[in-house]
Amino acid sequence: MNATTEIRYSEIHKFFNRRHLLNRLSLSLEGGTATLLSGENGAGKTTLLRILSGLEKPSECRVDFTPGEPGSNPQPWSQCRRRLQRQVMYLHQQPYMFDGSVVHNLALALPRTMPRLQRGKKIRQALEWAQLEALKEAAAKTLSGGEKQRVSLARAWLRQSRILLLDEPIANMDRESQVRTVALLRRFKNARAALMISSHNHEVFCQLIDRRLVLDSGKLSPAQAPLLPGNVTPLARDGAPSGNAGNASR
Amino acid sequence: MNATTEIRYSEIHKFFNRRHLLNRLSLSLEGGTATLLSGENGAGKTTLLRILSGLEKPSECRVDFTPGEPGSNPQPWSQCRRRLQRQVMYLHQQPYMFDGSVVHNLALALPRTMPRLQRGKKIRQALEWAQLEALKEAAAKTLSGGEKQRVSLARAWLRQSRILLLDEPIANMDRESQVRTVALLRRFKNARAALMISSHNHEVFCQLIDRRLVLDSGKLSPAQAPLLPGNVTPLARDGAPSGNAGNASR
Amino acid sequence: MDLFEATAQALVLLAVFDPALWEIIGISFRVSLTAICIAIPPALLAAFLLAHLEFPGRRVLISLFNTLLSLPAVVIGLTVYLMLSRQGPLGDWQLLFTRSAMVIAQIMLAFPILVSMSHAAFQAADQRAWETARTLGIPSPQAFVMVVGEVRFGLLAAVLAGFGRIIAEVGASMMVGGNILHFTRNIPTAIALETSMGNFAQGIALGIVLLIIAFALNLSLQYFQGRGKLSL
Amino acid sequence: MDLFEATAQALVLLAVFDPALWEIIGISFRVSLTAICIAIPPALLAAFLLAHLEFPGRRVLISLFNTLLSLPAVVIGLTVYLMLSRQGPLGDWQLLFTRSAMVIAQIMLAFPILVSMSHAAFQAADQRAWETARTLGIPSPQAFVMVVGEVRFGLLAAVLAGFGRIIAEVGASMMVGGNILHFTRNIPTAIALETSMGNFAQGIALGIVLLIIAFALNLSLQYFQGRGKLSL
Amino acid sequence: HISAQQAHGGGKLVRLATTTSTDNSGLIDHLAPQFERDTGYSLQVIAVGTGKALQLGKRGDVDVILVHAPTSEARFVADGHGVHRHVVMENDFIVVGPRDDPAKLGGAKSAADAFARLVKGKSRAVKFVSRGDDSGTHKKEMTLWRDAGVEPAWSGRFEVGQGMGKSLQIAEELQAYLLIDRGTWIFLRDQTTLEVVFQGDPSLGNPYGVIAVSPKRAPVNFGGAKAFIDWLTSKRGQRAIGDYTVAGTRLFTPMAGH
Ligand SMILES: Nc1ncnc2c1ncn2[C@@H]1O[C@H](COP(=O)(O)OP(=O)(O)OP(=O)(O)O)[C@@H](O)[C@H]1O
Ligand SMILES: Nc1ncnc2c1ncn2[C@@H]1O[C@H](COP(=O)(O)OP(=O)(O)OP(=O)(O)O)[C@@H](O)[C@H]1O
Ligand SMILES: [Mg+2]
Ligand SMILES: [Mg+2]
Repeated sequence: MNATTEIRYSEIHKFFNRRHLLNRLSLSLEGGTATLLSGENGAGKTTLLRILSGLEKPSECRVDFTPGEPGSNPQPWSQCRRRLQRQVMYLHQQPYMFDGSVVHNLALALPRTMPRLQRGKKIRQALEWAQLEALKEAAAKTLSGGEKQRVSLARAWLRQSRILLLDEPIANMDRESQVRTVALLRRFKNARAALMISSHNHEVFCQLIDRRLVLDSGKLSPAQAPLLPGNVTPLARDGAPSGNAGNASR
Repeated sequence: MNATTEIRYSEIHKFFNRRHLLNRLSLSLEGGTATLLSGENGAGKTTLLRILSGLEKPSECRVDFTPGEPGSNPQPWSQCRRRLQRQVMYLHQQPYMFDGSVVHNLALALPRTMPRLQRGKKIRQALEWAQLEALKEAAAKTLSGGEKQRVSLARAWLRQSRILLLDEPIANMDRESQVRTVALLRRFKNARAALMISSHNHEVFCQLIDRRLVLDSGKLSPAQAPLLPGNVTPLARDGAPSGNAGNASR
Repeated sequence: MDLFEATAQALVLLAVFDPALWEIIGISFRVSLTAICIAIPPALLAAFLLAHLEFPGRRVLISLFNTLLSLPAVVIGLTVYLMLSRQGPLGDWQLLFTRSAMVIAQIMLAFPILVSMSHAAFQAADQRAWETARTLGIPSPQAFVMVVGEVRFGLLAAVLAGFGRIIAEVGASMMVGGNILHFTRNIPTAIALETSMGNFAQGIALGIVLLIIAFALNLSLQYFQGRGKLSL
Repeated sequence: MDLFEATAQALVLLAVFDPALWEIIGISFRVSLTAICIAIPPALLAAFLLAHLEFPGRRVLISLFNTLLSLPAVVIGLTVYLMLSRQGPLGDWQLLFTRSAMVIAQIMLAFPILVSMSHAAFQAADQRAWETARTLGIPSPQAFVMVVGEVRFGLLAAVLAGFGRIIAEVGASMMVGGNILHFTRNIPTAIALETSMGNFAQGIALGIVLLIIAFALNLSLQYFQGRGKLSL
Repeated sequence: HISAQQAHGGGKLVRLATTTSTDNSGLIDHLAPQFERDTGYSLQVIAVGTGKALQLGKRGDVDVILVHAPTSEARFVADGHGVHRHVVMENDFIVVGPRDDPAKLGGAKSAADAFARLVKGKSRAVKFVSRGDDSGTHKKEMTLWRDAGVEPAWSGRFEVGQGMGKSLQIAEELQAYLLIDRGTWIFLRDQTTLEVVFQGDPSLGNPYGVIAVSPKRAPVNFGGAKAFIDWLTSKRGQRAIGDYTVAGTRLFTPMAGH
């Protein structure tokens, strides 16, 4: 797959409520690959993604932006916070909409320097993808749960980040939107972005992802149970399953 | 099934943004039955449930609390608002937690007059169901998305409402919690409560529900496509499928 | 400058519980705390209704309360004076130049700022707080208390602003209290008196005394506002 | 009561643009609007940092700003007076008894209330607003402006409270402005003067004039705060 | 202390509205305890501007007033608001100004001459602070301008609309001339660099009158007011006024019976 490691995190540790929520984990985000992060409710998926993207302070963490290169050395998280926020895009489990129309919310993701015409075109494409043309002037705060998630993904597409962390991106979406989301994420991946998706809905992503990590008791490990592409066939129409088929067992 | 109609709504109408979101619908909530409400993102499911529970003002709606009885007559929604709020319990798509511990949040659902001992016992049962014993003293606002949904359901169980409207109750839950939720809802149903569940995740509920309504273009209609219980078999362990098996088509 | 000297002197008087100084401190805080305690419940209720009820004229009413913030204290003082004056409609109560009159004027002073600020706090509250409380079967009065609890941080700021307005206010207290020694002289009117006599240092020293006591009050209130930061 | 007469008379003077009346109105609003405009940006920034940054002493600093709300205006007036007085450290600037001196005093008066109230507003803001802005690649200054936009309702209340405090304030303006006719006499000091002369009706009439103009200002500001109610 | 509310309306409480000059100079603090001891009344003092003091009397909110504005006092009595007016004491007005005395008031022969000199050059360098608040002092100033036959309008004249003490502070800051009553001046002179530049003219007299508020218009404590006036005009009261000194200087001259 020839993946290029974008960022390497090590010694990720988070201590809360007398509990080691994340216990000295290491993790790399690699361009052109998609990782599914699974784990029970409260396992720490959201916390982990927020630490990776520079939003939540870990108890400890070291970050290396040029792993493997000669002379590279990991720096403490607190020194990299702003750089992480700039480079890594995090999509909230419950997306936040700014006051104003849907178009306004989409426009925020575009660089200010972009020429007007190009902006308009980009936003139109995003609206089309999110299937929100009819609501483009509606106040974004009044959108339905699933519509907000679509706006949030459309913003991610407009922002064109090289590293994308998605927290339950499809939880409130209808089936068609879920399929469209997977297709969009595939485009990101083909453009060599690094993707990390936290989700309880593994089947939807089975054809997209390259690896699946399970967060349990503060530790990260590759998933034992294989994915079950068969379970989503009624709706998954594009491409062949990439996971290897097998029996369901848990 | 011998269902008793609890409340009958008619002429439900909601007009927003120059759009007839709900277009003169009628609906009954029947004790001992579970209804799945499906529809695309933005179809108006949340809006409908909120109207039914007296939280959101419809453009028009009439409510009949004693349908079928002699002398019953439907009243305008605005006159029934408080009664609806009291009788119908609505679970938010994104549950709200009050400041304070998980135990505090659970205790809110119990009547103030309940004796201390009984309160403690009930709360312990609820914590056990929600599998939050370890977090019972944690600040509820800091819980993870799925944990909040579990607290919200535990509150519903403590409240013992006869009519329960659930807006995407399992969207952020892990698989095990989903199954437990279905089992809990079955207990509600056996206790002759009226359930209405909005969800994009039909398969999980296929063994529970009695009917499936689709909201589309402001109209409510019985679902055409049959449910596919086969899709969830890996996790659904209790009881036999109640939907009739068939081919997936959409 | 003799400012430090005067302040030091005032602090010494404070520390040795000088009766003259503590008398005016006592009058100040007794009057203003009474006024704020009376004003808070109706003000919170009004603010809550303004934030949550839709009724015609709601926006105008909000604007009106915001506007009343610009009403000079002395005008409120004058109005209360005209009511309580022997020839005024409430002259028979014989309240003029008493602490009760000061309490009345200060309630009127605090009310608009309490309503306006608490309204902003309630408006910023998550609508689901109220809805969840109702849906849990909690009766409206308790649900109101729960929403108050959820926005207590903003409400505390409102109360502090209202209290600051009346504890530091001189025009209305002067007008309806009369700045009578031993009866209605409080810290701000005493400061005004000292200042008008050119005793600047004493004036500032009294101000610092007021601040120190307000600060102590403040710190002891802080535990109400809890951590204040919410995650998500 | 001659109150109605005096008010009617004041309103007539207002309507026919009586130069004497409009002069003091002009001075009032010019001074206070200048002061509030200068105070807002640093106050908002301070409030934002207090709400979003974790640093030692943060809570004490917040308490301090809350406490400063209780500082009598006349004490601030005195402090500015002592700075600007001929013998004071800034005496050479020759600002005492000018409108600039009033602006300085009013900035100091407005600052704590602006910080305290805006801090409450920022604290109530959804943390995701800032995070989402940052994650969309928006630089910190613009992200700050966006968060300001999200809590503009609470901030507007803060600004109105701050403006109300200074437009209606008499102690400091009297002290550093001197209530000099044609130069530094503004509405509150004019009201104080009328009151001290026993012209109570004129005092109230001037207060009503102030209110009317503040109300107009308020209504015109309202469109900023938008609908104010958020669903979900 | 008895609470104000109990005392109010009861016959033992007397409310006095007086000008800031008598209160700020410490005179009332000097007199009140003696009066209370001698008569058994208790005195509440409300120190305000002359106009407001008269207004409080008119509305019956105080029982007795002590002010210095002869014309207004006479009208107050003539209109039936007050009775038993007595002139109880006097001090005089003086003109203070900067040490270098730019308008050369030091050489003035009369008050009229002094006030004419102020306006003469209409120079910005000559500054004058006017009370501008319709108080006794301000009324006196306007009379003096009229007597001097000049129009008091030049860019150096500031109407400040504040009390005597504040006006002195402003005059000090601006290095301006100011008409001030001697009582306040003696009390506050240590705080300024200004000096007396003109004094002693007979037209600068400043008599203080005491008036009981008429019981016909409002239910005031007339007995108490009467007792206060009687005490103030008695030998004991007059001696108490004469005894009051600041830094060795007598502030007010007793006048009752003149
Ligand atoms: N700020 C905080 N303070 C204290 N505890 C916290 C905080 N944030 C999260 N937690 C705790 O950490 C645990 C992990 O939360 P997190 O949101 O990371 O879980 P998650 O894996 O994303 O779960 P879900 O699948 O339900 O979204 C939760 O039990 C929560 O109570
Ligand atoms: N207060 C409001 N003002 C204006 N439009 C609104 C308001 N609330 C909802 N809407 C609009 O109504 C539509 C239906 O919203 P609703 O939340 O009911 O959908 P839903 O069926 O629950 O969708 P989802 O499956 O995504 O949760 C949305 O397009 C939304 O933009
Ligand atoms: Mg999560
Ligand atoms: Mg919904």
